[in-house]
This record gives sequence, structure tokens and C-alpha cells, in this order.
Amino acid sequence: MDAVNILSTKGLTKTYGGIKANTDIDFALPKGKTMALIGPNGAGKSTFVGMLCGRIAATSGDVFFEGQNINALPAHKRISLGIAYTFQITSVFAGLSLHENVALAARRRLGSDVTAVDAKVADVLARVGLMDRADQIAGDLSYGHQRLLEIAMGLAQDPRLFILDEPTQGLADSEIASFIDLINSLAGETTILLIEHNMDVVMKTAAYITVLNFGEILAAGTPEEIHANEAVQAAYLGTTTDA
Amino acid sequence: MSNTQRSNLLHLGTITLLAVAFFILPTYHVGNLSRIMVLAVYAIGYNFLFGYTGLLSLGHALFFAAGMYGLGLSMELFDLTTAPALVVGLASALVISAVIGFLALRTSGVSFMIVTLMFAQAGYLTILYFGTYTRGDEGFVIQQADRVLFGVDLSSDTGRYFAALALFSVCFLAVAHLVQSPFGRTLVAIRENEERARMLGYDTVTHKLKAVIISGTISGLAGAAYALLFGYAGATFATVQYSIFPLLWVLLGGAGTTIGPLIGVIFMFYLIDLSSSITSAYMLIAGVVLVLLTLFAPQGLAGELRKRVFKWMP
Amino acid sequence: MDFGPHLLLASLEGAVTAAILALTAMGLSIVFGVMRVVNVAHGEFYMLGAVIAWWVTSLIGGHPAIGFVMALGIAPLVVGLLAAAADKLILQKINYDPDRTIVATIGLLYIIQQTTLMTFGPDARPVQPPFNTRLALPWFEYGEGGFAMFWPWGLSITSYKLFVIVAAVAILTTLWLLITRSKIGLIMRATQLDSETALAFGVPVDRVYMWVFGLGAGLAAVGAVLVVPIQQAHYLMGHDPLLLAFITVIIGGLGSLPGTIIAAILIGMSDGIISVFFSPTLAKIIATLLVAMVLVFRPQGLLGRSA
Amino acid sequence: MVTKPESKFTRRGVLKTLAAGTGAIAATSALPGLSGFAQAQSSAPIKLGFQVHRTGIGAAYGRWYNRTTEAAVKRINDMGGINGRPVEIVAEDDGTDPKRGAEVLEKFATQHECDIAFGTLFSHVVYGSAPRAGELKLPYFVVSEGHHVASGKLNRYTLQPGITDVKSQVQAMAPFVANNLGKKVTMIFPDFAFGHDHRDFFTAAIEAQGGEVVEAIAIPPTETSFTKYFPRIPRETEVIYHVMVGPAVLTFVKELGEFFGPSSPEIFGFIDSLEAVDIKSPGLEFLEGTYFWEGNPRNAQADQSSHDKAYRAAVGVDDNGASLEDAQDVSTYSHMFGCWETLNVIKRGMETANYQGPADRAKLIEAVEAMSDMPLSDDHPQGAKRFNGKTHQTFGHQYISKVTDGKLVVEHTTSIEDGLYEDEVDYTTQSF
Repeated sequence: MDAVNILSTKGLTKTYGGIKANTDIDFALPKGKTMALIGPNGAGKSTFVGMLCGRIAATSGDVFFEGQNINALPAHKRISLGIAYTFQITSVFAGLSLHENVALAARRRLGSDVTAVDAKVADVLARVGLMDRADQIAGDLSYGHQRLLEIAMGLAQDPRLFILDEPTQGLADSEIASFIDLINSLAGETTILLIEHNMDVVMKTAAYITVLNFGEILAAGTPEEIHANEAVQAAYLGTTTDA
Repeated sequence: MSNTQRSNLLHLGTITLLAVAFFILPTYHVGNLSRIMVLAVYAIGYNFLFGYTGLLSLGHALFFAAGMYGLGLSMELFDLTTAPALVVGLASALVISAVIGFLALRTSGVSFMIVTLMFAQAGYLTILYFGTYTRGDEGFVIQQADRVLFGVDLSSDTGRYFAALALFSVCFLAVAHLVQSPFGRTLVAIRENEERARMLGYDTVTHKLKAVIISGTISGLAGAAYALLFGYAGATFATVQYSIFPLLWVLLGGAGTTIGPLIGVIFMFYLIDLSSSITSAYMLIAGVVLVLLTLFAPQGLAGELRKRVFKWMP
Repeated sequence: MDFGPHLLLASLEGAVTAAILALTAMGLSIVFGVMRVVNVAHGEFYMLGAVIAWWVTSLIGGHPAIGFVMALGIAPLVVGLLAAAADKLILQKINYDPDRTIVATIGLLYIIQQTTLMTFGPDARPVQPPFNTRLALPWFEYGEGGFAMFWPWGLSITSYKLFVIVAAVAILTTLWLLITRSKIGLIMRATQLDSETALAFGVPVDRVYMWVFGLGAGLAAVGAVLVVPIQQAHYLMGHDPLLLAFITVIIGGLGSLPGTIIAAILIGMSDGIISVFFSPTLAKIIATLLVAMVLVFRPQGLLGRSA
Repeated sequence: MVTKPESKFTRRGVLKTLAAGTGAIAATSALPGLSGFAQAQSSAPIKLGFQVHRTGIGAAYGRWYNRTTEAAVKRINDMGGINGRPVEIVAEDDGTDPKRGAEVLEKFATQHECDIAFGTLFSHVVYGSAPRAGELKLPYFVVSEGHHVASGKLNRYTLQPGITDVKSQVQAMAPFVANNLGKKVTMIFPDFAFGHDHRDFFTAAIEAQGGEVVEAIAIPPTETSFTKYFPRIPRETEVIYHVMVGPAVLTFVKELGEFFGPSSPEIFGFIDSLEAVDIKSPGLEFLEGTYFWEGNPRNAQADQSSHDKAYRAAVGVDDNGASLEDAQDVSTYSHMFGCWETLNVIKRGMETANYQGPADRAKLIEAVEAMSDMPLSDDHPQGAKRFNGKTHQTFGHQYISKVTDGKLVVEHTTSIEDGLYEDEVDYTTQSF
């Protein structure tokens, strides 16, 4: 595999009882860039991402991470290779403090080095703007803050690839704006795969866009290319002319 | 004072208090406390799995019995001395909890509860089936003369009390330390949200298996200690009732707190003991108190304390 | 006894066990399915059903059938009301929190058991079956002169045991119709699927829970009234049915009523049939392990949806 | 309802304990020196810790053990107590659980400061409690009919002077079974140690009579349906030997009858299968003509002794072995006499040893160990006994009764010698 691609798939397919959710997906994610994965509801985005990080077993096809075939690896092993993942539906440790939430994410890599973990936690909490809430219980946070916390947990892992599944869903406009800033501040630091509905976010953050429709890749390219792509407009952007 | 210091103070204070209790309490309560400490070890083992890892087992009596019979039978049938018999007891509990854990962890939630219950039930029947060796329900006595460990007579009041205290202290402190370690915190993470923990890169299955083994082995240790300190092994300890007891103790004392198991055992023991001296219908009192507790102290006694007063409590 | 007749006899006994198990487990399954709570006191409601049956039949006298029919009406009603009251007074107050429900129902178990011990006493007390004829059963064997019918030694069942099987089928069918065809059933199913949405659509969820809890206990009591002429009323009799009913519900698949019935048949029949091949206790061990293995390899239960 | 008098009993016990305790303290503080203490001591009641199965599987037995004990203590007190001191029972429920049993013993010894403990029936509770009795040096008189005491597995502080053990019972039965009922026996028993004892001892005993056990069917505990096991009974069986315990016994006996219908072999059972159960219960009709071992004949026999008559009256049991208040309430007549007789042995032992207080416990045990023949009397209404001081076990007569018109009629009484076997232990060589 090409060294400039951190992650790629070949012929990745998932069928549920004869119904194809993903068909023969050949996909490549360039290292260090932000890529957005878009597509109408039911296009198979979550299935695809699920197969990337190992939550869903592929029916056929291969997933490569940094040139290594990771088909046989269970989810937690893939994560340990440097993939961080945030859920479509917020998933934090609701009964634990913010500090502990992030520490759990950091600790997997940093182990029992308390100082390093604490430093990391302070760093990422500051970065997402939750520092002053470190001792609060995660379940008590507002929805928007919980999403930020989840991103902080992703960051605390120092991921080489950060997969965010619809991170701005349900956020207020002001929160979305700071989210965009956050993602852009990460550019170059890590590779980001963003599953996103909000085209504004996509356009302001993504270097590349892949469009999924009916479980197949419809188009891939820069935002400009995608914007100009007629097939995409027909299938997906159709009515929303501009963002 | 930092929270860690406070926790240490609480733990060491508890142990000191128990040590002092030997000298100031009347004989009867000293005897009770030595029993309570052994049972608290069982509860600590159970709490590790239920309170910290979030796995509700109804089969812990099997682990308790594994330790009890591992020790008892090796002394009874193979004339082992106490120390090696204790090792056999521990090893039996470890092996059995590993096997049960491996199988039962394919399930989760109520299925886990039922599978562990059924394995324990099969274990209980197995003890009866091999009645020729185990003496089934009747069980057998471990002779007083054999109950000596490193020169300490475990059948004397003093020997028994401090052996129980030593065992309790080791398990109490070890588990208190373990749950603060990265491993223990990961277990808590699994309890809170297993899928999230997995997607942070933790091997949750292996973690849970380790938790079952640690919990089962501590429970087995309690079983072995019970046989050794009180001189009796019997199939009653393998019945479902003895799987429900630690659940009850832990829930009453406060699941997921270090001190909860001890408080739960003390509470339940004296609830039965005191109410039975007032009325023969003591189960009625026990029942009413349990219902009241769920209504007014849902987190268990230590859990309520933590929620209301000592937020730092481990 | 020869193998064939032995197997037939064991299967018949297994069918009786399965019938009673299906009834007791069904009550638990409905409670479990709709309310998602572990009711540890379920076995005690079963026991109360048997004790009330004894009480009714011994008060009424006359032909045993009169008392039995009365008991079949009264016991489930009383037990159901009692359970509904317990739900309202306790479980509703603790919001059906899973852990607290376990402790509360253990408390309830103690209370019911001790109260029964103090009033009913520690003895096992029999209830006379409304009818009970021993029916010798024939067996066919291919011999020198073709098929021959003979009456093997000991191969028999009683008319009452056959009645239990029929009654269980009838009651479960009625229940099935109630749940699938009636408005009550619809409300129950809606609450089971999504209690919050049900609440939003005006379903009085609290009251549904209360009556579901009562219905579950009532079904256990029906099972007990049917079983008490075969066994006896005793204050500790609730223990084993509780465990078995639990196992049945989980094996069947949480919330799946057909699953519960299939599991009851599987467990009851295997208990009977395996006893043909092994010595009694060994048979129990093997049957228990086999059923446990079903869950190990199918964690969601037989008809449960996979998570 | 039935527990009411018991609870009053306990409460009174506790109150008395408290009163006696404060009284003693008051006496010693008011009158320093030994004389005051001795005074308080000598008139203070002798306290017997009564370990009773009030709850759990043994509750049906426990209720009658309690009733018999109350009656025996009342009689002893009416006759002037022990060594001039009144006897007081301190009852504690052991839940028929070995763990709680041991705890209760501790409570007797260290909290209630009882002089001795007594009364346990279920063997597993005896096993669980006996080690603590030895450690606490608390004389522990069990009424359990288990072979545990005589087997040598317990200790010098545990004795069974009031009831014959199962090994002796079974051995005494075998000749009658072999000579009158048949030589090919199928045994049905619970898969408990108690059932295994029956299997092992009876197999040996029947073989000595030239018979054999053709099949041994061990029923798992808590089983509630039995028919499926009956096909295991071989066709050649001449006698069925059954001994079951627990609440399902009635089902067992009923299903046995339904299984055989009109063509059953001879049936011999231990009355344990039907203790506290009315033999006229519906479904038990087929028991007519079958045989039972009885520890003490439930129905008053034609040749009833004056001692049995007095004993029945004292306990409040009618001629059918049921409560005087309620003819349906059948007693555990074959076992509960053990409480009565044990208490009388304790009384005699304490008088011989001139027992004054816990310091004399060893002397009490030695006094009991020195006992041997105990003739039929009001103290021993079940029959004469021979106590073996070395094995701490008593040996008595056993009764074989036939169900005739719904009553148990004694057909044969074994001699004490029928039940004797070689000593398996000599507790007197153990130190105190």
C-alpha cells in the first residue's frame, strides 16, 4: 500500500442477510489530512466506519492500516494501533468524572505513569475548553459538553487516525463553530475521518471528501471536485445548492 | 489532606479498629467478628466483580466452596498440612473461576447471572454426587489438631481472630489498591460503559476474565479460611443461598466501595443476631429492614455515606 | 423396566414438569419482559398460591373438586392483588432500579416466608386432587407374532397429571390470545417496547406495571394450585420453582413468550429423559450443564434477539 | 400461631438472663468477696442452650423438639430442678444451617453463658457446630440419630445419649427385613450423607443375613417429582426400602403407590419419610399393609407402658401421635423423645457430678461417660437404653410397625443387642 495513505480498504463488503450494506469499497485516506465521509441517510457510512475500527465484522474485503492488513484484529487491537473513535450516539463514562474519563483514554498508552497521564488530561481538557469542569461527573454535563468530552477522550489517545462519527449532531451553532476551530487546529497533527451531515462543517474542515451512496462510493475528491460532481448533486446535494 | 491520604487513613483506621476490638469487646463479639472478617473477605471478592466490574454473578458459592473443599479434602483425604492445603484451596478456586469465567463471559447481563447460577448448581450437585469423599450435605470436620498454620493454633480465640484479621487486612488493602490502579479503573470503565472502554482500546474480555478470576480466588480464599478457622466443610456453603449472601452484603454495604463489604456483613450479621434474640420471627424483621433500606438508602450504607458526607470515600 | 416403556414414562413425567414450569416461568417472563426487573420473590408468590389452595380446600370440604375449583379462582386473585400492592408500595417507589429491586424482593421473600411459617406452619400439607385415577399404559412390541400389546409393570400415569398438561396448554393459549388480540395486551406490549413513548401516548405506565406484576404473580399462583394436588403446600416450596423459572425465562430469550414455552418444554423434558440414561443426581448435573451450555453458545437465549 | 409460645419462651429467657446478670453484678458489688457470688451462683438457674431448627428445612421437627423440650424441662423443674437449681432453656434458631449452628453455639457459650448446649437434629448442623463446642469446651448433647458421634469424627464434648444412631437402627432392622419381607432389596434414599449411611450400613447388614441390595437409588435433594426414577427398580425386587426427608416426602410415597398400582412388592420404610405427616392423608391409602421402622411407636400400642402414657400426656400428644389441640397436627414421635431422654441424662449427669458451674463441665462429661444401662422409666419412656461411654452413643430398642387400618401397629421390637457394633472410637482417651 501507498505509504502516504494511512488507511485503505479493498473490496470491503458487508451484507446483512442478503442485503448489501456496503459493496466493494475501495477507499484510501491520505495521512495527515482531514477527510469527510458524507452520504444520505442509510448510505452505509456507519457500517463502513464500523468495519474500519472492528466493531462490525466485514463479510469480505480487506482493511489496511499503515500498510498492515488488520482484518483479523479485534476492535481493541485496532484502537491500540492508533485509531481513536467517537460514537455517533454520545458514549462517555457517565458515572465518572471528566478527569477520569479522559485519563482512561490516556492511560491505555501511558500506563501507570500518573504524572504523564495527569499532564495529558490537563492538556486535552484545556484544548476542548473543559478544564474548569475536570472534577464534574460526566453524566451531569450538557449534551454539547459531553460531545466535547468525547473528542477530548479521542485526543488523549494521541491517535494517528481519529474517526469522528457525526460529532456535531445536536450541537448549537456556537458549539459547532468552536468544533470547526478545534478540528482545524488538529490539521497536520493527525489524520481525521469525519462522518458528517452538516455541509458547512465539511466544507470548512475537510481536505478531501468521499461520498457514499447505496453502500458504494459515488465520488471522491477535494471539496471543489465533489461540489462540482453532478452525480453527487443528483444523489445527495441535489437541493442544497450551497452551504 | 489528599483523597489518597484520606483513603489510606480510612483503611488503616479500619484495620486498627478491628485489632483494638479484640481487646475491648466481650468474647462473644470477638468470636462474631472473626467470623465476620472471613465473610467480609468473601464479600470483598464478590464486590470486586459486582461492585467494580459490574458483573452480577449468582454462582460465587461455587468459588467459595472450591476453596473450602480444595483445602478440606486435601487435608482429609491426602493428609496435607495446613499451608500446602491452603495452596490447593486457592488453586482450586483459581482454576474453577478461570473455567467458569471463560465460559460464562460469552454471555452478559442476566444471562451471565443465570449461567453462573447454573454452574454453581451443578457444582453443588457434584459435591453431593461424590458423597463418598465429600460426605455431601453433612460435610466433615477438620480436626482441631490439624488446624495449625506456621505454629499458630487457628482454633484458639486469639489465633483465629488474628488469622482472620490478617487475611482480611491483606485482601482489604490489596483490593483497595487494585481498584485504584489502572487495571481497577479500567474495570470501573467496563462497568460504566463496556463498549466505550473497548473502543478506547481496552481488551474488555480479558479484563473481565481477570476480574472473575481475582474475585473467584478471593472468594475461594475466604472459603478455605472458613474451613480452617471454624473446622468444618459442608455442601450447604455451595448452595444458591450462599451465592445470594455476598450480593446482599455488598448491596447493603455499598457496591463499589472498599469498606462496603465489611459494613454489609456486620450489618446483616447483627441484624439477624439481634432480631433473633427479640423474636423468633427475625426473618420478618430482616425482610422489613431490607425493604426499608432499598427505599431510604439505595446506595447501600457506605454508598450513602459517600454520596452525602464523605465524597472522597474510595 | 424395559427401555421403551421407561422412556415413555420419563417423557410423560417430563411433560408434567414442563407444563408447570411453563406456567410459573410465564409469569416471570411477562414481568421480566415488560418491566425488566428481577423479581426474587416470584417463588414466594408461587408458594402462597399453594398455601391458599390448601386453606381454601380445607375450609370448604365436600367433594375435593369444589374446593379445587374455588382455589383456582381465589388463590391467583389474592396473590395477584398482594403482588400488585407490593409493586405499588415498594417497587414503584424505588423506580424499578435493578439492584434495589433485587434487595427489595429478597426482603419481600423473607417477609412472605416468615409470615407463612408463623401462620401455616412448617409442615407439608396435602391438597386432594379433584380426581385421580391411575391409568395403566400399554406398550407395543414387535415379537414373533407381529405387533403385540402388553401392559408393562409400572407404566402408568394418573388422570390428574394428564389434566395438568391440558390445563396448562389451555391457560397459556388464553394468555396468548389476551396478549396478542386484546387491548390490554396491546398496552402491555407497547409498554414493553418503549415505556417512555407509551407514557407519551397516554398509557398509564405505572398502573400497567402494577397489574403486570400482579398478573405475573397470579400466573405463578395458578401453577401452584395445579401442582399442589401432586406435591404439597410447604413454606419453602418456592425456592426451586424460582430458580427453574428464571433459567427458563433466560434460556427462552428475554421478553420472548414463545421462547419461554419452548425453554420450559426443553428443560422439563430433558429433566425427564436424561434421567433414563444416568443415575438421578448425575442426570441432574448433566441436565443443568447442558442447559447452561445453551446460553453459553447462544447468549441471547433461544428466541431472543441478538444484542 | 405455633411459634407464639416459643417466642415468649425466648423473650422470657433473655429477660431472665438480663435480670440474673444484673442481679449477680448487684450482689457482687454490694457484698464484695466470694460469699456473695457463691450465693448468687447457687440459686441461679442452670442454663441449657437449645439449638432449635425453627426455620429452614428442619422446622417441622424443630417445632416438636421445642414442645418436647419444654415439657421435659417443666417436669424437671416440678421435681425440684437440678441440684436444687431451676433449669432454664435458652432457645436459639439455627435455621437448620451449619454456619448459623456454630454461631448459635458461640452465643450460648460466650453471651448467654449457658452451662451446656443440646437439641440438634440435622447432621450437617451437628457437624458444623461440634468443632466449636470442642473449642469452647461446651458440652454438646445432640439428638440427631446420625452416626457422626459414634464414628469418632467429633470430639469429647459432643455426646448423643438420648437416641440411637442410624448405623445401629439399620443393623437392627436387617434381620427382620430379610426373614419376613424378602432378601432382594431395592433402596431409595436421598443423595445426602444420611441416605448414604442407610445405603452402606444396610447393604452390609442385609448381606450378613444372606440377602442383597439389588439396586440403590439415590434421589437428588429438593427433587419434587419421583415417578421417573421408579423404573430403575428391578423387577426381581422383593422389598422396597425407602427413607426420605424433607417436604416432598408425601409426594414420594404417593407416587410410589401410583407407580406400582395393585402389584407392589413388600414395602419397608423409615418413618422419617412420614414424620409429622398424617398417615391417613389422601393418597397414602396404599401404605396399608406396609412396614415402617419407628424410633418410638406413634400410635399408642395395646401394651402401652405407663411411661409412654405419662410422656404423651406431658408433651400433649394423643394416642395417634397428634397434638391434643389439633388431631391433624402429627408429631415427629419417632425422634422427639430423644430431647426428653437427653434432658434426663443431663440432669442425672449433673447430679452425679455435683455440677455447680462451667468449671464442672468436664466432670459432667465424665459422669455421663460413666453411665451404662438406663432402664425403661418415666425418664426413658421410649425404652431401655445402653450408653457406651467410650463412643458417646446410646443404643436402644427399635420398633417395626405395620400399617393396619391406618394405624401403625408394632410387629416386632428389636433387642438392644441387635443394634450393637464394634466401637469405632474411644473419646475418653481424649483430653478435655
